[in-house]
Amino acid sequence: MTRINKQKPGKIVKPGEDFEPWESHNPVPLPVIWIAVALGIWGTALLLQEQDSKVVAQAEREAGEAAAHDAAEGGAALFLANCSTCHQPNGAGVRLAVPPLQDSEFAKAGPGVVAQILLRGIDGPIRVKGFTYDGHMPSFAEALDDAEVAQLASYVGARFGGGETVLAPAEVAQLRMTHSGSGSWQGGAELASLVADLPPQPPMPATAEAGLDPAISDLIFAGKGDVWSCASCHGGLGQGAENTPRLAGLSQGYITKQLHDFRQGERHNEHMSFVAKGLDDAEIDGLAAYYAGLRVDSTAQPALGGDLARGEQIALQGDWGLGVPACFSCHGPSGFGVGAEFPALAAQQPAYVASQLAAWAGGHRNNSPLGLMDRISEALPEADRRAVSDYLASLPAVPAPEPQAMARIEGGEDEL
Amino acid sequence: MPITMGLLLALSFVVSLLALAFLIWAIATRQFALDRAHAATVFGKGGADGPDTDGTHLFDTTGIDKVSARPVRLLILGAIFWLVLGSVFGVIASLKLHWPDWLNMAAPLTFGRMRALHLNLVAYGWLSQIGIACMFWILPRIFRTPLRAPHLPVIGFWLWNIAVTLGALAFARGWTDGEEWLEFPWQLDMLLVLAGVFFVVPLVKTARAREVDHIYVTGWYYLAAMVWFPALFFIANLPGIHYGVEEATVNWWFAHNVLGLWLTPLGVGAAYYFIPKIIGKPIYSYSLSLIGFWGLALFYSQVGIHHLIGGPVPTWVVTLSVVHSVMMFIPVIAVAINQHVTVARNLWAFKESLPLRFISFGAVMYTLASFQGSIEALRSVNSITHFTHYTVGHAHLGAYAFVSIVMFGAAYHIMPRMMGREFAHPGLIRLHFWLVVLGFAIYFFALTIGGTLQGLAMLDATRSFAESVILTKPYLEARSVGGTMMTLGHILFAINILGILRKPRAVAQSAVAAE
Amino acid sequence: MNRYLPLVLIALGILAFATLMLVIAPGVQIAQHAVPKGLNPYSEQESRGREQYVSLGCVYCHSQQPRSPDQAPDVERGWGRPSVAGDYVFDQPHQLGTMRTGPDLLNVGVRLPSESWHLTHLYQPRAIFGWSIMPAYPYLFEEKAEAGPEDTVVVLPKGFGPESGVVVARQAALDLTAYLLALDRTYPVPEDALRDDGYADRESGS
Amino acid sequence: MSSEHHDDAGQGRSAKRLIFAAGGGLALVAIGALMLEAGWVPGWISGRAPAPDVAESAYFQPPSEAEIPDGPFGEAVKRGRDIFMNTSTNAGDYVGNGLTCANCHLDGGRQPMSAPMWAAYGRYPMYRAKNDQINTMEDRVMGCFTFSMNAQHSVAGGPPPHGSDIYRDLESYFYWLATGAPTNVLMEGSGFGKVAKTELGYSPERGEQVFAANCAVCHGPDGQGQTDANGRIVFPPLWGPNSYNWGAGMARIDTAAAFVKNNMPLSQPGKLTDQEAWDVAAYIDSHERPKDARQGEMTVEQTRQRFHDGDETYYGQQVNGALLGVGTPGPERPVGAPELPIGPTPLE
Repeated sequence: MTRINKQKPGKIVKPGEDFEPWESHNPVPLPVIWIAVALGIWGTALLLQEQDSKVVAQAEREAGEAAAHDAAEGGAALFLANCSTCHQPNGAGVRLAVPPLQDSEFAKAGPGVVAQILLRGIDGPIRVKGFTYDGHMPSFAEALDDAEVAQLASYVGARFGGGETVLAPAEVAQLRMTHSGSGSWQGGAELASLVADLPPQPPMPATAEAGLDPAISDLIFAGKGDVWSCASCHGGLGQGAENTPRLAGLSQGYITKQLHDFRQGERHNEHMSFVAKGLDDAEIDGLAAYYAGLRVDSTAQPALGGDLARGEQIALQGDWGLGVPACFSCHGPSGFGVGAEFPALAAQQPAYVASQLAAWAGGHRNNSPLGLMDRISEALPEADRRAVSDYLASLPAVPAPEPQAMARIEGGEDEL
Repeated sequence: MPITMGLLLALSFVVSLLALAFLIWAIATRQFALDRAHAATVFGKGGADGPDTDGTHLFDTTGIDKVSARPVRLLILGAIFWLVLGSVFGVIASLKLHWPDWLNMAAPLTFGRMRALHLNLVAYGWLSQIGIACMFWILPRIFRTPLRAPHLPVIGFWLWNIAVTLGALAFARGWTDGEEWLEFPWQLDMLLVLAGVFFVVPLVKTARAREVDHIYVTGWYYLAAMVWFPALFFIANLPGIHYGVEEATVNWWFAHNVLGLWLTPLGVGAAYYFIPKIIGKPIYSYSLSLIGFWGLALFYSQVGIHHLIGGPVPTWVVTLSVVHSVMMFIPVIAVAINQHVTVARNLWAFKESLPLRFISFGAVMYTLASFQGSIEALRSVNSITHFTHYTVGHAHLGAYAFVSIVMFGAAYHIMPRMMGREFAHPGLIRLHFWLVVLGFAIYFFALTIGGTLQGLAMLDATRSFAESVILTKPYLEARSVGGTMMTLGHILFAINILGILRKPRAVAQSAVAAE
Repeated sequence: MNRYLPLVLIALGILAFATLMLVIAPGVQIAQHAVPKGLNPYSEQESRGREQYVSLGCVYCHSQQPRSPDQAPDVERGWGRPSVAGDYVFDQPHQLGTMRTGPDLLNVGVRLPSESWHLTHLYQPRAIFGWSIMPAYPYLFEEKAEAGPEDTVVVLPKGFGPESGVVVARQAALDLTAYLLALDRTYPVPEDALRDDGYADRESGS
Repeated sequence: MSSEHHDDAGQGRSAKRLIFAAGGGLALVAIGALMLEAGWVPGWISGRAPAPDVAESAYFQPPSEAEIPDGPFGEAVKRGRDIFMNTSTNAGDYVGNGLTCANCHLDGGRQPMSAPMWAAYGRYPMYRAKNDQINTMEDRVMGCFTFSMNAQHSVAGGPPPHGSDIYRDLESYFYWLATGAPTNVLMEGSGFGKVAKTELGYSPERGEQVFAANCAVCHGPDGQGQTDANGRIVFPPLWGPNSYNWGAGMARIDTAAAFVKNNMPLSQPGKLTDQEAWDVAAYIDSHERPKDARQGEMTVEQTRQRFHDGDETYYGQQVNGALLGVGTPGPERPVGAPELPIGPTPLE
């Protein structure tokens, strides 16, 4: 570079190599001070404002904790939250479908019997007040703790049976021990051992103990060359986790349809397409039958930070302002599912339900009949999708139906 | 507990604010003001009577430069070697993001290792070394005295490069500490610290022996960086005491301070020196320099946890970092006025001087990167940009468009003066400039747009995760194009520098092979 | 400014203060919280797998820190509840990550609990996800003419495996998978657990 | 020298402009970001979902369940609601099929265009041509039991007698739903609405296809509805012995078409075209169902002339070679009557 030490008029002055930088003394421009003051105020305000966040979040977490163990306090609230969708708020049941509690032989037998029914659920015909019912009641052993079962059983015994016995949580714990791993009560016939003077109960129908085809069993537990085993993702009992769905107790028709849809690209999921393409029709039928007949307690818990009260409202009543009918108006009054098109929702993994609702809303899933779920999911805001998913996860698991129970209403039949 | 933490939080911010207020008050009441007599001392004890009206001051630098020449030359050479190697790894990593099955036969070639190699080689091999080279060039000059103990930095150079080489080999073998910016195994970190001692000691000695009373602003940044970085590096690399989330806070406290309290002072300091040096006019305002420097120290030191917004760390730490990130507007505006006003008043120099073109482009990028950084730290914006390629774009805006490009200019400025001869092919410098600027523009806009779209997709539950991956692919391809252009620029840079190091009139192409 | 020592000392003092605020204070606060019930130390195999995870640089694309539903829909993607400080006490080095080029993995062991799925996916991600940009890790596997009795054979669709013979997992792949399957932070956390709650009031405020 | 000064001044101005322009731009960006952070940016820019609008509906908004008052009146409202939602249990003696009130009066009698009770309540007493007299609300509900709930096959064999508590409770519920509603006004959303007649008229043959495509998924291909595992009716039967009888309003094709058009498929009202609504209504109402409760000893033809003359109905017509209106065979025992005991009979 050239060195120009002398200025030439009219020409730009190039600096000399010997120039070393220094600072002149212009004052700080006023706007810089303003900005500094303004940012200082903003920062202080933000700090003050965000102090509240932690309190709010802690409250949310606390609510979540409580929700996980059911917020309801006291027998009446527990009854409304857990029993009333089926047995109705007045305990009258539903004619020809859900037995009444009011004055029923079992409520009259006292809270001990009620607690044992709550802990194990019922899975077989039962006769109450002169009527025979199919008798599919879920177990509440997972959903309620000892104190809650005690409160609820005492409440039911007192309100509907007219007794005065109060059950202690310790007694429930004892009962829980006695009955752990026993499965559901096999209808009124088995319950008869608990209740003296019970009117005769219908016999358990002989269920053909259909052995599991070894090929299907292999598929479920070991997989085959180009297919992972079902159980490796959905769990040994088909209980699912996070956004892997619970399969136990979904109807055979539903599972079959979904597997076919995956295979044909009607429903999109990379994992399941991979699997379904490796299955033939017979295998699909065998798997569907297996999972439809599985009876497994719920492993799902509300986990999405959803508002359970709002979720309950959507599930039970819907939000007609948004054009969303109650979930249960199609999926059955207890979320047990209806037919091949309306899967069971009770105890489904919340992340799975939420992800499916989101997929419908985003147009990634579109195998719902008539586009019913597409429209409904689009209408639900994000918080509502989480709320309803969490609520459904809080419900006890669906007892897997027997095939004949899925039959349509037979008009003119005797029992009607 | 919440009360104590709230108090702590408030305390910290209030301390920063009070310090800033004190600074402004001090400036306003001329506590720091240099009077005319003070200013006179700036220009050398034995020197002139005062600043000339045209701002030209004469003193003999030849003796000073001669002493620093050897370490500076070695450091620049080492830096360029790692720059080229590091950028090649960067391009490979970038290509792997859209050609995932390419170069996949062995573990050392996998994306995770290529990316770690790229980051560490350019951070420790290139940026740190070239920055230290500038220190050795600039500090003796502004202290008006030759470098003391000039053989020590040569030892430091070899230790440093051995450490970086061993680090690179360690990564390839999969031996890493496993935290971003702290991948070097801690044993090698200690080697780097040792090398650092060999750099710091001569500079401190030089500072103590300085021939001027006043320390020019570049000196503040350099002297502070020289104590900040070793402290940071040592604490963050202490083996065995950090775990879990506490380790994550250390990780990001360190990683962001490496940028803020090491690379930024290196870059800003160099820009503060070379801009007025090339233009031949003083910096706009001493007061703004003060605000810029102390604001950086006060606010930048506490911004690191904005990398963990929405993460498993206490709310108050995150909020603290968010607020301090936004407060960074103040020093950044101060530095921006100081540097850009000086350049903007002398736009002719921009056309005249190629090094200034690099440096002032880099200085503008510093302003932009800092603005972007402050805004990115806001919770609402961060929700979109966090976890996406946008952040990578931002990191390159800071570390590349600002620091690296300033350093290119610095090297182009230093080399002719050190070697006493001109570059053989100024056209190649121009080509280098346009390659890196255009390459970077492609790189940055691709990642910024792609990252924003990716972030929006991830925030929308109704869009599958797959969508957030698929939509970024064209932007990732564009990024590879930009990155390749930048790497070509670096090869030209290497050719230019090696060319001037060889005998005069040497042919550029053979220079590469010769080295 | 014309004095060297005050400059350096004040600069160091400011850094020390920042260290106190960003490192020591949160460190003390985090240390006061007990290890959550439900979190177990990694087994020997899982630790080896974790070393693989670290050394292959998985963290550069995968975060391990689900965000709260107030901020982002991470829970709906099955990534798990928002993580808290206690979830990481056994993690060294931490692998929180800053990129989601791939999905969050803190609860991948719950979300994708299948060992054979992971082996397929590690061997060739594009066998499952055609769009995936994750690297394949063929060097964690070996091809054999026939699987031995101890070998874990990788499930592969046609076109992704070797022409003949089988692909079996090396120990490194099994270790890495064991680590991935161990990633499970779905246990409940106490309400005073530590995390960034700065987004919490946004929803309720609107 | 002078020219240099000139240059400097000019450069100073352009530099100032440059700095102000760039600085101003950056400042705007920063201010925008801070506003976004503070939530002061309108939702359509920031993309943040606005708070959902409550009650944006043009229709009257009845109170929500949570607002049911305490005390005896609230108890009556709740009993009324329980009867409305679960009629076959809570008024079981008077229900001879599988339906509940809420099957047609959707959302517990709240949904506009599905004969919401808040709109109906204020309109009674009213003259109705159907029975050619002034009807009170009680009379009207009695008609519902008689026809829609097919009370002739119930245990009681007919609707609840005048003065029954069932009416009190139901009317309490309606009254409460109509809280704040105007009286003596035909409110928006009342009844099922109307569907304009179409050029093609209606045809059960076309309707069969519409039904298969849009209705069968819920109501079953045979129209007999579906139950859950416990046998609880989820989708009501649309014809046959377990559905409404020939005297019900829904047995008229125009009424059914309006209901279908404005409410079906559930969650997608208005999905079907007018033509499809007419056709599918015709298809549904061209099936046999329990006989008209008013028929008594009359023949179908006499009943048709007396009660169905001029109606849009297949009652008394030949469809597919069979006379409609004869009724499905009555049940052996009244619907819901206690079963025969098992084994040795204890006293019920």
